[in-house]
Amino acid sequence: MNMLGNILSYQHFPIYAIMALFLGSFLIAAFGEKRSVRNILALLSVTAALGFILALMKPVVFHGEIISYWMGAREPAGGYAIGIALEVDALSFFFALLVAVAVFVSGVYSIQYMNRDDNEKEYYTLYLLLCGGVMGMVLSGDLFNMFIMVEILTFAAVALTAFRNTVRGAVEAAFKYLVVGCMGSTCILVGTAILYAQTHTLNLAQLAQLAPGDVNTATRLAFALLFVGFGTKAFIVPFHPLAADAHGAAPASVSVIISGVLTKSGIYGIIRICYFLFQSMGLGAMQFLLVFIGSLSMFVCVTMALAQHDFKRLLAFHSISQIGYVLTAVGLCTALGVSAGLYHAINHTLFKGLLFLAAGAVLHETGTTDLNKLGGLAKKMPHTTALFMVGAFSISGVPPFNGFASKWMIYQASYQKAVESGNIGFLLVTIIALITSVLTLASFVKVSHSVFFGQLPPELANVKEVSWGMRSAMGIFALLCIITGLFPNLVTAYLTEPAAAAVFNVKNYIEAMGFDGSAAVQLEAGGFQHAGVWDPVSWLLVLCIALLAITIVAVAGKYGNVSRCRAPAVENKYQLFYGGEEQEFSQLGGEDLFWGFKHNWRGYFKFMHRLHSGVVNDYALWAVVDLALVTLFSLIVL
Amino acid sequence: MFKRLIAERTGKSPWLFHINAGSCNGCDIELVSVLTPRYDAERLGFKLAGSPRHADIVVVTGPVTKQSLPRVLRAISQVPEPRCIVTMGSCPQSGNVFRGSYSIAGPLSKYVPVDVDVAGCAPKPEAIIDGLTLAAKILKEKRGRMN
Amino acid sequence: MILLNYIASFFLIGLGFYAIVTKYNLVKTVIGLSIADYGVNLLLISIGFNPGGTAPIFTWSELDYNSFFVDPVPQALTLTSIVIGACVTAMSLALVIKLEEQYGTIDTRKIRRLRG
Amino acid sequence: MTIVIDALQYLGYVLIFPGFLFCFLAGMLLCGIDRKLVAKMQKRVGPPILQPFYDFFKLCGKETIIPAAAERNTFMLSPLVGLAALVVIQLFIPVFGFTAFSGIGDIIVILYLLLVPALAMILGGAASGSPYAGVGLSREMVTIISCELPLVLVLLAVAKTVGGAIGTGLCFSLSQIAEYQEVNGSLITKISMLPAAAAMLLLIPGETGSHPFDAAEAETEICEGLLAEYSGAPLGVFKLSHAVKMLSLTSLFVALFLGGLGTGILALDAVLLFLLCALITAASISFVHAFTARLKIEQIFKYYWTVVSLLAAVSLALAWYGL
Repeated sequence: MNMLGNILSYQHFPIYAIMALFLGSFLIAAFGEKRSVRNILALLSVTAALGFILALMKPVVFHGEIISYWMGAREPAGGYAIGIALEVDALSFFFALLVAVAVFVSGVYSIQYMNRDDNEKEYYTLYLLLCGGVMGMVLSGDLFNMFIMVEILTFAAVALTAFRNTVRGAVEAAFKYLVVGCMGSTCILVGTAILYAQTHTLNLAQLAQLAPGDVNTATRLAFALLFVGFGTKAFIVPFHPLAADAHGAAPASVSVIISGVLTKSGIYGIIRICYFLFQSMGLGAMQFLLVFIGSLSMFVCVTMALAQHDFKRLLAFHSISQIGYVLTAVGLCTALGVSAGLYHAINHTLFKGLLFLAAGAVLHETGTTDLNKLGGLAKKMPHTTALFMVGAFSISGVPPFNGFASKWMIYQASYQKAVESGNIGFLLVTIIALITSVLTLASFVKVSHSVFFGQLPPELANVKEVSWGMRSAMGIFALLCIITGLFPNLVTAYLTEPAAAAVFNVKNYIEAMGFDGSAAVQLEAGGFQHAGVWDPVSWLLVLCIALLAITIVAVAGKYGNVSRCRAPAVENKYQLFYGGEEQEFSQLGGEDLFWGFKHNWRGYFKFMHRLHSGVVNDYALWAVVDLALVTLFSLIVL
Repeated sequence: MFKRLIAERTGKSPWLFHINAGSCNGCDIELVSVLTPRYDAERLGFKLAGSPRHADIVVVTGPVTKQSLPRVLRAISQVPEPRCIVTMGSCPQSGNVFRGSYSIAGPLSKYVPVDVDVAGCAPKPEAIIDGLTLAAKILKEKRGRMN
Repeated sequence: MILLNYIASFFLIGLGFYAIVTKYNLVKTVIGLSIADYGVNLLLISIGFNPGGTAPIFTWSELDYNSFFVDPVPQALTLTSIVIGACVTAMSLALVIKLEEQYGTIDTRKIRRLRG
Repeated sequence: MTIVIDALQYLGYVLIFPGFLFCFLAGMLLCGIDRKLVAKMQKRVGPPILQPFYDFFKLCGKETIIPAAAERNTFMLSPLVGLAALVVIQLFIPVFGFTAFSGIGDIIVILYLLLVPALAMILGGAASGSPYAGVGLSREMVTIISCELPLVLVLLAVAKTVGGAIGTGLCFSLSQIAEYQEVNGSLITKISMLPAAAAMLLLIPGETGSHPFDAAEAETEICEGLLAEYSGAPLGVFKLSHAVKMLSLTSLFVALFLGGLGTGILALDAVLLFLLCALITAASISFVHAFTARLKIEQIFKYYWTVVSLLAAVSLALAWYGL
């Protein structure tokens, strides 16, 4: 009885969550020949992972506990951590929750989405392996274990990218991702090795205790290597072309994981290095590094997205652009900034997941994601359209959806930082963030016009709505988008603020593992103060009242004095107006929109197009140059 | 009350949609001159609309060639009720000098009920304004009949 | 002596990256990845090396405070790293085969359908 | 009991002042004044000032045709949503000392809410399926992008100026900006705010899509673009939205730069607000309309991102160094 109680103690839940996913993967590999068995196993394992993580909410968030778990009960001996540890503070929990939710919804979606592919068994094996890798990485308390998990998730992601190897460019994308991803992994391993040589430990808490006190050329190099290594996982500039390539070819349910979760693991890694291991975020130069790379990702990727005409590729670039927001906000190093960044991380997972699933639904039904070949699907897939619009509004920050709530906080945080530090550079960040937001809106207007509205191409006349399973998966994401948008106070109070507090309390993190944290740098977080006000629920209420009033007046005033075509043959009256000509198919392709904008920036777009050459050597060169620059930077300033 | 408001105002803001059915451009220029400062038809609420969906009055100029006939009819059918059709110049009424030509399908009244004919080649701006105000009155009556 | 190891390992990593960046042959890219991997392995082993230390294999009774042995942790890491390196090579070669099937070439400059 | 009274009061705000009824009347009147002024400047008699009302009621009485290619729900609903969003914006903008709902939004919220009506129009147009709407949508979106940068700079400059003065560093709350002006006089009296005010004046025609920045609704080349397929009441609602948008932007100008002129009596303030709005409309919309021809879309973009943005940036720089 006592034994059972011990097994069910929440101390074990982190490892259970990881095990649930890996076990699911192995069991499917072994016994997944039958579809029903496979589906049940997959659903069971993602549900179990979600359940275990949710059960951790009470101790970690409400009681502020930091769970430390030594594998095989090998506690530190002689002041050195020997065993492998898991450590779950509010930050880890936060990311684990994101992983669990995204994995769950995407798993539900997969079941009907993948039903036309063969090799479903391999798909689920790899899928759960990928999920387990990400889960393991964010819960790990050990740097080398993080590396192992990064490798697992990179492999699984590469394999899944090439999964539909008949899709145009799938194998090519996988190869590019593999090459640059492995360079990144090599960087992480070398960085880990150097840190080990300096401190003789791999435990994160102990590293956090020892590393900042012992900064020398070697640890500076280690910092640069780790930063670039995790940068490749987050796909921040200059690694963004890999994300675009990978997303374009991978199945949508995998794109959700790659964009919503895998990039987050990179961000998590960067937070762990900068805030915990090196505790260097107090330095202005480090803030500059993060904010600079973040803003660059934000802006470059959104402009690249405007030039795309493939639905999923466009979404991929936006994904990195939003990651840029997260990185920028986290780099501000204020309580408001970190909280805003983490809030945006949640929202990014939710709306990006939703958008990728919608793209997958379109692909599933029409067989293409080329914006120039689609159009008018709103009449055929009304629910998908509505759900997509929720996602599009969220990512473009239209109030009251969730993207707005977090972006609003990011603007405030960056502007406040600018005013407080007197540094005009942060002001520029606010402006770039605002412009990026409107460009995001523009590009989603483009998508909604060229996929869901506009005219229906004749060859898509027989398209049907997707099955309920896929719709309900999208529905979960959409619902979460709306909830997190309407109740920002709840989200900040229960999710992001505890995580931000954990970021600013390195001492607790070290001491929870039984090490001496007295030397930890205490960062001045600043108060959590909004410079403005935003109350989405009241706003929505007022909007609804206004809308209701207008609707009543409109209905009373014969707004419904409508005549529309009922016969199958379209009379002249109900045809579109073409200057008198007969109606013909003339959908404006997605590529041709926003000419007025692109024309003024043609030099920039030409330059960017030449840079994103698609040759793997170029991308590898970028990685090397990035590594060299960051190394130089860290040698000078750290 | 709302209905009365609507019925009263219908005649006060007639928007025009102009269709050139093979005209020599004389009438077209005269129609534009009606909107210039000298005659200023906008004081009566007239406005040139860009799309037939917005229009109340369709102004047809030119002798309605065989090529343009289906297009004219299609554009007219796309104007929402109540609508008024005005032929401008002699061409759409009689064919004018083009009458009997192999390529002329006119007069327009063979195909759709025409409400107002403004004669002349080209009609004077005063005549055009007079014809249009008449059309606006007919429009108001039609609106009244719709209720 | 050990300094030479460090120099060699970083030289190997650099050589691997150099190969990846400059070689337009997919197989050479894969070789570059492997070379970088060997560099990392060498680095790991060198970190754990103690001059004069014995192999870290003891029975419980033999172990005391005077035992002097090389650090076993990096060796474990190296094993893992070697396994991962083998996986990288296997997987990338598999992808190269697929690429050759689909594109008919293994020249990276011609494998660029996804760009811009 | 008090809850009922409060609820009724707020309902009154939404429906009468400064909400729906006020927006309707004042917006339409502004539109009429604009048309009359343009006519006068071109030596025409011009339409009656009440002409927009006539147009609106006429459109309500017409048949509404839904094209067969259109997505019906979006097509019919988007005008209403756009109008409701505009009315809500008007509720946030302080009328001198008085704000109907001060605790809900700030200037960044306003910045985003201004996108909602435009977005509603874009989606409605896109849902109609017309290729003219496609072109119009593209141009409308580029116009929005063009206006965004200068508008952001103007709003940030105001936030910095007021925030610097009241000691919090920066201030996004509109009601605080209004309060500050009640005490210290209008912001336009500050040197740093002059370029910002000028930029804002140049922004108003672009945001409302009036001449010469109406490439998105060019009736002679793309058949009114987004509105090409709209007829009857929905079209009327869009015309009304356009009028209300004029009111919103001009009263935003008043709230940002001309605050502190209020008398404290709400009815008088409302009249004063309307007069000031009419003045600004005359200066920024009618005057420019009367003597310019329509710009091409890439010219609009270039103009806003260079001339107007520069003005606003100068203002921001001045505000940054505390002038």
